[in-house]
Amino acid sequence: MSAAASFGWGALYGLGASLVIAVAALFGVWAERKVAARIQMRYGPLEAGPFGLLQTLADTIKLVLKEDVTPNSADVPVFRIMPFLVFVPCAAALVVVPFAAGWTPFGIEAGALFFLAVPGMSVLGILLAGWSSRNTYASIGGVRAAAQMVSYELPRSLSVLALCLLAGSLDPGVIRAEWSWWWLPLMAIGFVVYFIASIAELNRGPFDLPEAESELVAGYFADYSGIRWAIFMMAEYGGLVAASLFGAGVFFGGGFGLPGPVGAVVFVALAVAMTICMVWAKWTFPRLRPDQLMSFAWKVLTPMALGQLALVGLVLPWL
Amino acid sequence: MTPDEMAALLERITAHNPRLHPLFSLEFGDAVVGVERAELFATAADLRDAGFDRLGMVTAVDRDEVFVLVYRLHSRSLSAAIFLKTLVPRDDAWVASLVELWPAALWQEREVFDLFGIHFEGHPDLRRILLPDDFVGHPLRKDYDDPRLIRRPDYI
Amino acid sequence: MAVTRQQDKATVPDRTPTSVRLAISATDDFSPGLKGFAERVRSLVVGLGITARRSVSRPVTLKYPAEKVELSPRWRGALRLTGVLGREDVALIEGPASDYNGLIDDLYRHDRLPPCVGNCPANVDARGQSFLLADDRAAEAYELVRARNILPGVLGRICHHPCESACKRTYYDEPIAIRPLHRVAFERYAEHRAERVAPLPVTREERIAIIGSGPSGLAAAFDLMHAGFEVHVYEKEHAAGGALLSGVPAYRLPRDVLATEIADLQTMGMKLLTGVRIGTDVPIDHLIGEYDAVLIAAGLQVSRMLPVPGSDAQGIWGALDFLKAGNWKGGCGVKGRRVLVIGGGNVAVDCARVALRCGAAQVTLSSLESMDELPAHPWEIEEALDEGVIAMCSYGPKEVLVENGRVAGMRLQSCLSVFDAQGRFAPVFAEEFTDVPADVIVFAIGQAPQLAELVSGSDLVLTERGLLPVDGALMTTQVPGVFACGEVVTGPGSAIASVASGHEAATSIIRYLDGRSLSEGRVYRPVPVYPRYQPATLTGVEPARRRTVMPMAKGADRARDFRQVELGFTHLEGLAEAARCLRCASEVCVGCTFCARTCPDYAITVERIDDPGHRSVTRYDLDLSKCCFCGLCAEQCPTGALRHTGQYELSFYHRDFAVFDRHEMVRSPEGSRATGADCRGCGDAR
Amino acid sequence: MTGVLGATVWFVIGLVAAATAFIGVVFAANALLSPRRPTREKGEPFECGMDQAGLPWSAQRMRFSTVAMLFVLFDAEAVLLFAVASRLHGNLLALIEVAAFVCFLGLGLAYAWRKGALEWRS
Amino acid sequence: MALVDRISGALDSGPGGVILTSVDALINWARGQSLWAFPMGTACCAMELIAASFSKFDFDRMGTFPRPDPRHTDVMILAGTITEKMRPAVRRLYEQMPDPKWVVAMGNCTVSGGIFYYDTYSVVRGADEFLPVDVYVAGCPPRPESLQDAIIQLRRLVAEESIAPGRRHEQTTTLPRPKAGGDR
Amino acid sequence: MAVSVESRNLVSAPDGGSREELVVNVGPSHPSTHGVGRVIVHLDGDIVVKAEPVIGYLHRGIEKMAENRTYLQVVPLTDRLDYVGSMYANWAYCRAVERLAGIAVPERAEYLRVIVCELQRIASHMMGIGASAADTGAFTFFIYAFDQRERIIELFERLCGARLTYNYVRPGGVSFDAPQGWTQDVLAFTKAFRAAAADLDRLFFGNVIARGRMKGIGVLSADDAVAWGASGPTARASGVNWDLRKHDPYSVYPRMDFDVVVGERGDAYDRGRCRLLECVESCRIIDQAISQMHPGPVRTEGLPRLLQPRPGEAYDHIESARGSLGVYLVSDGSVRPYRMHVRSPAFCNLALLPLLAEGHTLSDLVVVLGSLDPVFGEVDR
Repeated sequence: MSAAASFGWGALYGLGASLVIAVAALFGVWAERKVAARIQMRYGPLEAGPFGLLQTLADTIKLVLKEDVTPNSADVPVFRIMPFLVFVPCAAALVVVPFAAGWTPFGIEAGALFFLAVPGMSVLGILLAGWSSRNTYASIGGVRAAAQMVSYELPRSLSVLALCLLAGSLDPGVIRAEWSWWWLPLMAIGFVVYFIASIAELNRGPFDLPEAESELVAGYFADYSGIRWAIFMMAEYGGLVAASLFGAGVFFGGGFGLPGPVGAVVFVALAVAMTICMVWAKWTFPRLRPDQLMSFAWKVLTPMALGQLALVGLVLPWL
Repeated sequence: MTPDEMAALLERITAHNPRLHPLFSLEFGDAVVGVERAELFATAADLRDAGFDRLGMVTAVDRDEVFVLVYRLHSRSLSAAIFLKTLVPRDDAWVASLVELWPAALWQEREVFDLFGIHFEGHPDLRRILLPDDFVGHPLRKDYDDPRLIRRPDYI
Repeated sequence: MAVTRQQDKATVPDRTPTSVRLAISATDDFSPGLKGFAERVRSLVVGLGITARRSVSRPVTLKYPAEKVELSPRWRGALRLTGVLGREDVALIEGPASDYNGLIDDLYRHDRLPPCVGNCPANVDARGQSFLLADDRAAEAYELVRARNILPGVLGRICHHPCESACKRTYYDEPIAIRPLHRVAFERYAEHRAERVAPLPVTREERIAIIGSGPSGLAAAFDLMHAGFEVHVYEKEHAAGGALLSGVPAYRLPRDVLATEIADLQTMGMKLLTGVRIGTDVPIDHLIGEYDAVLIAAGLQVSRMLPVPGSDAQGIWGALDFLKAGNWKGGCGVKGRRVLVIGGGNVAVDCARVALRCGAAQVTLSSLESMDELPAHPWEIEEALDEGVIAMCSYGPKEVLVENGRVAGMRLQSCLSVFDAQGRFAPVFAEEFTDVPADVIVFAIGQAPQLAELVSGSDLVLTERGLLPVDGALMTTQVPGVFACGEVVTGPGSAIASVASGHEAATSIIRYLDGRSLSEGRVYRPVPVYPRYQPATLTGVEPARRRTVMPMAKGADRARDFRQVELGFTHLEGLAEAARCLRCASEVCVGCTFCARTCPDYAITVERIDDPGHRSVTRYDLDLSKCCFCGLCAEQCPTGALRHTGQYELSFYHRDFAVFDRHEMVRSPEGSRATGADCRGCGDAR
Repeated sequence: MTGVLGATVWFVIGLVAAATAFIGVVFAANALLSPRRPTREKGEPFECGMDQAGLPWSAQRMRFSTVAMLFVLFDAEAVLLFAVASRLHGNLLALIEVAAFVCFLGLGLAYAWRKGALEWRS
Repeated sequence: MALVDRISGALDSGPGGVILTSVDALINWARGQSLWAFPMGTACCAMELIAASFSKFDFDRMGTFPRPDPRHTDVMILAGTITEKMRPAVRRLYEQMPDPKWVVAMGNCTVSGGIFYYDTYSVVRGADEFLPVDVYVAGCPPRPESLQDAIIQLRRLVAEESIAPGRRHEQTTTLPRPKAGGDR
Repeated sequence: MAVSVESRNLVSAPDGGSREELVVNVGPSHPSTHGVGRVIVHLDGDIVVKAEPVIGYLHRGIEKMAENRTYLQVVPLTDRLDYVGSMYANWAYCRAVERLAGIAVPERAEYLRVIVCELQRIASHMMGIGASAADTGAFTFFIYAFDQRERIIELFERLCGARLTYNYVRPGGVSFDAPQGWTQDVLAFTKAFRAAAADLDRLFFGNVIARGRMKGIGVLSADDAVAWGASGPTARASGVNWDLRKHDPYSVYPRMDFDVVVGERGDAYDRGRCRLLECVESCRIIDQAISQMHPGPVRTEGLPRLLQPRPGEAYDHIESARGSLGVYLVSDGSVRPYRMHVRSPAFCNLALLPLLAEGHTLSDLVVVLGSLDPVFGEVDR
């Protein structure tokens, strides 16, 4: 493939991923508000559009038209660039999601590694976003985010690694293609680790320490307003969608390996279910304290992931 | 606590501590004892040792020439409460701080200082607490006046 | 978590043990190891389960705007005021007294009847009287009162005024002096009497006989004359008035007042036949045959006596005889003697004070009840003590000490309590005796009827207590066409209650003669409608604004003779006192400004003119933006003119909009609705 | 090889460019349409309505270095595992080697745990 | 200087006016439906402000989403007494909200000082002494429904605005004002 | 630019070296300060080395205002002291007035006061533990707890027409008798609340994260609790068995059978759970009060509006949701109090914050603050 064609495909997929994230954020925020509302015995958005479906659209239009405030004391270039640094890796993560068996948009062999590594870039974005605001809450939030994302990176990687061992490939598409039903019980622990670590990676409750409302008011984006803040939120929901799709793709073999449209529907349903579960957990549990968070990562999740790895290692010789 | 018990208690503590004088009748329910300003701290310490382990309330009343400082002491072991009062001249408003005896006085004395301008000697951190640091005057004094204080018109 | 029990079990009625331990034992920490891990996971799953369960239940959110919050009937919201009554725009109470009188029926509902009217047994319109008096229309006021209380001048002196104890102004300071205002009205009626009192036309051919010319008989006569009947009143004494004449001492009720008012009735057409004793002079059957209806309003004639040893000695008096002797015969032979009055009621106090006026050397009042429990009105006791009566409370009579057939004194036994826990009369005595020397002993422990003679020869049957049984509030006896009212029915009671029963009897007689149903459409009057407000026993509270104080003769002088003790109000005092009336329940603002005085945040501002006799509000602002919605103003409003609206206080764009002045608050014809129209479901809850 | 790598790089560049452009468009719209009314107070960092009490760029002592160290160690090891992940099917010898590697990883974690490196609070 | 600031004059006349009107309609719809609240709750009214966001009254259904950070919000809901000590903080928080922004004064303390108008030395008598208040809500405290009504009124205010400076849309409804009348 | 050189504090560390402190304002407008409290926090890394509460952002001068209001007009002011539990301040104030003026209160009024105050205790505790749970991030728990509170508010609204500032307890009684069917609804509520409380307990106090967040945090010893004048659940969670309803019984509480909930550890968890268990005890009290209540007057009859007690002073206190709430009243014989002072439990409890928070992390600070359950209307007055 020529460089130009690669660039073209890359741009196309980049645009597509951005749009998917935008739409996912639109509906993700709506869904989160609705699910949270139901848990809280409310209705949630009702007035903007049918069932409040246009609520997030209204929010977005409003945010685009909001004044973009940059604090005087901020490190202005860094402050302004950081939303990009958070958003772009998020979009990039989407291109290695196995949308079909044996196929990912990007199509590199080390797709799993790409999926795990690239969103890790956003740690930098968040840390610097907090740092550059010169806001106390923001900088505390940024540091918390860095520590947290770094800690949960490991168990998440290990749980995906177990899958890669099982499939004998790093390509998510291949993993999806190789999937068979007995992986489900075998990879149960790995999936739980992946699921929890994904929540933590995305700074979502109960792991939302970096933006802990009751402690840090808004955390690392405390001084971001309008559209810049919206980009952070979009990235968060994009990450949510990407993690759910990837998880459904590799851990459940898409739609349990079912072919055709049925598989596609089940695949999407699984991803939606995972997203809803993440929202459900967020609105049920209290938030962890930083030390609890760290010890959970290192003392619970990492051993679990290692255990999963060992379990997979036990069956590997018979494959 | 019945009035009889209260009277007995009052008698007991005043007999035990000659610096205390019973001040008022018991018709409103609580025993009230008075003490000279100079002897406040020593008396309060005695009372604490006698079982009044809790300083419930510190406040003051502006009686024109003097401020009446009112302490409410409470004892769980005796199951009793008394009011300890001392008079502080308006133009020389200071009194010993009881923070060393009861940390509960830490904020309450600051509040009295803030609103009445009574100095508590020995208080570790005597600053304004409720009002802004740059506030002028002590508003709960009866002679406090302020353009911001619009008086309510009166029908009665 | 430990739970301590320090409960005195004895003081606790039927304990219901409830476990305070909730679903989990939260004090216990998680177990170590894998079990603890499982417990931890379980706690998370339980939490998820709870939220999931809630999420599938119906949201508690009101689906708006279809569903609205139902406001409580006691809702405290924005205020409205109906009608502002100044001098110039009298809205409701207007026109001659008779028109206003018609309103009583309209107002005859619990919530709209003013407390004074509701609490009066005869429903005398005290509110209307105050209004008319304040407006300097004394003649109308007098006639308004007379419509329900035929002897305003008399009762203006002797009534026990249940109206005043219900007066809502008590909440604010002190009640209106309603009873003295009757007297003011009476005194000012003198100049109108000649022109306004005229014979009533007799339009009906039926004739009615009334036995007894006490308050109840006269009340019935008045109503019946107004209905167009010819009324004959039989009186066994030589002057009309009944108990008012024989039982009420002249220092309370001058004779000419009673005579004037009875003369008015005679002018109207009442035939008075004095000196006729029914039963002995004329058998009652004769009356029943002669007249179309007979009303027995004979009252109580005899005093009860105590069957203690020595009670037949010389110098023992019954209260009625004693009073009659004191009142009529100018003395009862107690000059220079020591008098002991047994009893604690109003009659006893009267006896004591009469004895003083008759020149007794020493008057002692001995009662079974303690000072606080005395059945006599407190003001009577106070006046008696003022005059020098000695009270010996909590003593019961044991025996009369007799020397030579004459009273020498009385042995009294100390009484510990009079009533038992259920409030029944069950005196408990201590073994302690006191001898009180006395030359004259008056038993004022109650009166009894003496009707056997009266009803002899007829089909009328008396009750065990000697009273005439009547059918509920209809006042009918066993014999058709014979009615009874007053104390022969009720037993000892107040004058105003007798008046009320006279009115009821008259209504029954009119219906009977019209051939209508006696009971149809008649409400059994719920008297008292309002609770009586007895002044609370306060140790340190004084009312801030006093009512006009009744001028009294000085205690030492007044005990010498039978001149009236209460001196009465002057014209101006009367005006001022009448103007104090709040005109409760009229639902029109009368400018009393109580709301403004009560408002803790001065959200109600009033500019007003306040002079004796008049109230006028020139400006009245309600500031919604200062109001703290405490509801005190509406609670204080005596007329019910100030109310909470059914709306939520709504949002507005300019702060000035939150102030209403007087003209916006006046009730609009259609009963305007506030901003409900624009709000989607918020403000328009009702 | 270079071609494939080049294509991958160009793909990524294209991806980043498109995503950046996407946000750029949104930012441009924002810059054009939103109001701009800066004031001095608006530019101050938010701290609950108060003057900023402290300098946020001071050191954050969050035992971060230990965590970072552990992360680097373990993540590097995990990445090494990724490298061989696709070559382990049925290869018992390699598997044993890798198992040993993972055991070392686990032992390292246990050691760190034991040493208290995982205790956040002192 | 935003682009619209320069071209609005041109847009305002001719067919541009129609475009501008429809753009305004869209924008004002979005802004009105998405009035995120900065809950500046200081005293009693804060309880009703919380109640308004919670399950029974549910602010979220109106798109009003309380955020504790002024940077993310559009409307400051002043709920509760503002003291002289608090005033600079409130002012600063208001300033820190990005434009466009609105202020709802909830409760009589913020409308006028309310019950704390007289005899006190430390209370600001009405938020409009130092903030441009758009909607006042009377009450002490106002019911949550009253607050929701304020948001509805605020939407109307928003609907009158135009993205072009100096231009306002005709008000289509009369401004509400409370009336004293009304029957139970 | 607000950053100044002075704010970079160099303090000596225990090990003799120097370290940099980070100073953060928490409040006055912070979601976890429960109003307008402000805590200046000195952080060493994540650890709080000094927490200095700054209060007074809601100081409205109610004590001064009371000097220019009549005795009745002060009642609405007391509503606004502890706005989460208006009934308490009403009652404490009215008790002081009644003591001063020698007013006897009808029995039914006392029962109604007990019922509304126990309901208020549940409402206030629901707010307290809900808000402190929200500080740990359990926002849904807050909503569930608030839902229970909302039910009580509805009951109160039917009783006196207001949702928050009730102005219900008045000198000499209460303002209204219970409406038709109200007591049955209260009984239905207490029945339902017991089940709801079990749910709330499992959802939050049983949760592993919440336990980890709250256990061992902000431990207050019993001696400290007494010496610092702590009262209410704050003191009781530390094992101080002191409840005015039991130990200085007032009103009709001696006729009630209930238990005082006393904690063991004195940490944030015990303080929170003490409140929840107290709510269940309150249900018991309410049930008993309703069964013991007889019809009768609810206000002293004939009490004039303008009270004018003779000169003197009176103090009376009740057990509010936050502790011992006392009102000290001085009369000079006029129609207005000469001086009113409110002994505010929240004020005394909040003074403990520096003691409890130091040594914990910033995340724990909000938990400790929440567990003290301050209401700034009462703290600042």
